[in-house]
Amino acid sequence: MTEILDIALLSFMIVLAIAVSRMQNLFMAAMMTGIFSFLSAIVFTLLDAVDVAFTEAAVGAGVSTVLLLGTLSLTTREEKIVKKNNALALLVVLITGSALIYGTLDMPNYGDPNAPVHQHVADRYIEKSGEEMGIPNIVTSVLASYRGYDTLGEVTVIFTAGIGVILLLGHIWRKEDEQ
Amino acid sequence: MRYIFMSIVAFGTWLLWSGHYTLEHTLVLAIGILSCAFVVYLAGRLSIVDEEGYSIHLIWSLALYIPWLIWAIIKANIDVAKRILNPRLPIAPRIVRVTGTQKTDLCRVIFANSITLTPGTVSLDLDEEDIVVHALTKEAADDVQSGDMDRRVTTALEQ
Amino acid sequence: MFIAAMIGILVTMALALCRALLGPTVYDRILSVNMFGTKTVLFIAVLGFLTDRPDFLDLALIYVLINFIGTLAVLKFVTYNDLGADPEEQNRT
Amino acid sequence: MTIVDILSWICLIPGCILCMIGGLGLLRLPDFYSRMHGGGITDTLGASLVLLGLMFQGGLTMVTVKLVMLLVILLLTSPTSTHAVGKAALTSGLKPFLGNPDNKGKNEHD
Repeated sequence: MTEILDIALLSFMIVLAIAVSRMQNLFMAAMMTGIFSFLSAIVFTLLDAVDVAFTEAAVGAGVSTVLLLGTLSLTTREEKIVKKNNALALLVVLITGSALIYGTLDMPNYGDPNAPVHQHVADRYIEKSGEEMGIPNIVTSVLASYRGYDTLGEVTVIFTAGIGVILLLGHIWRKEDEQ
Repeated sequence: MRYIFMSIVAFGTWLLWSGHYTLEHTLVLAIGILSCAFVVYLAGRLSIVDEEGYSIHLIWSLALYIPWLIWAIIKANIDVAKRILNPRLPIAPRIVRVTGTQKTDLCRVIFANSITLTPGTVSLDLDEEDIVVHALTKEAADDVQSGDMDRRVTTALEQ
Repeated sequence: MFIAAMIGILVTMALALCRALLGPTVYDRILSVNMFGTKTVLFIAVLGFLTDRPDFLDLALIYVLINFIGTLAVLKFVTYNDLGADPEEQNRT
Repeated sequence: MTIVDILSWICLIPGCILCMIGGLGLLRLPDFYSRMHGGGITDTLGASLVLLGLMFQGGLTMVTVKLVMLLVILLLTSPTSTHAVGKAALTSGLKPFLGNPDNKGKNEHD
């Protein structure tokens, strides 16, 4: 039954993606990407990846729309029309896409109990994390404790990126203040 | 006083959502209390903790007003839905001014929000005395200009 | 039962999407994006019941708030062309 | 089929139909200001009925509490954002469509 929903949502996403790429007005394109991430969050929910859907909602629909708008206020709202032959770019995209699709052929089916993911440490996390951590959400305890060093690395990367953005944008703001 | 009230509300909400009612997981509870305190501190720095956020006295009067509002919303919904479905029923969009007799800002906002919540009328702008309303039909405009809703908000909430 | 509700919401989403793609003015599009967000919330709420696990309602709650704040941020950008603008200041000058 | 199921049906189906009518209104109505009313239908009665129908299914549990919160937040925020869109359009100078002849001279705002 959920196949119908999947097909409907994915066709919405295709329509939106084409619209975004054809659109000259960048502001509209930013709004459309907002809808796009709403849709992809629903698809994540359908795939049972609720935590990813949370992140997609907060980052994709919330923060990145605001960041795109902030960028737009520093530049123009209209796309510059470039008349160029893009055959090479299309070729590259097609090759990359087909390589990715070829890669999915090796992947185990969705929800397959014999998939490597379900054979490794997942059982232990599910059985023990409740008594070991005392946190109801298993994903939280995996991220914050079992894979704590991994998360620390990710946080460091994001922190560095944040500092970079502040340095880049803060420079512009300082200039405006001095004027 | 307001801060205490706000902390209690924040912690109550946290308890409700987290589902940790017992003292079993002290760490999680402590983190909850800390985050509530942080939220209250931030709200204090933003200076958004004012009289309007602390209007418990309105709850009883709202209980009188809301059923009438729901009935008005249902009626207006059916009317607008009929007009969308049947092209022969005329729509006559117009902009009118409505005078609100409320004194406090909060009640004016409640009045304007009630206008918007009723389909067929949308409040576009507020100034010191009037509310600019866009109405979909003549009937909706007459209805909101007759001052019925205005009277109800004023008598229910400002006594 | 829930699948009927789901299809209804999907049709509404498609209609809102049409308006967002057609919409002559910026405000039409913002309105339909906002409505699309509301329908997403309903969709997730119904989806939880369809799959028999209504624990996902937290997600819907977050969506309502993000949708609201997102709409306001977009409107502020459209009106003042700057997210850091202070409306009071704009009125004074 | 219990009585609760019937109650859910009674709420869910009209809710969905109202949502679709509102979406149709969003497409069919002539100008931006009228379209706001179409969006208003789906946000108020449509969404409320759908959530109410789900509440009957949820029963007296945490789920219903969350649904009630969802409904309250939705009803508080949706008029605010509709008003904000309308006000932004008005300040930007978007002229409303006032097509009917009996409207002439009554447009007090101009």
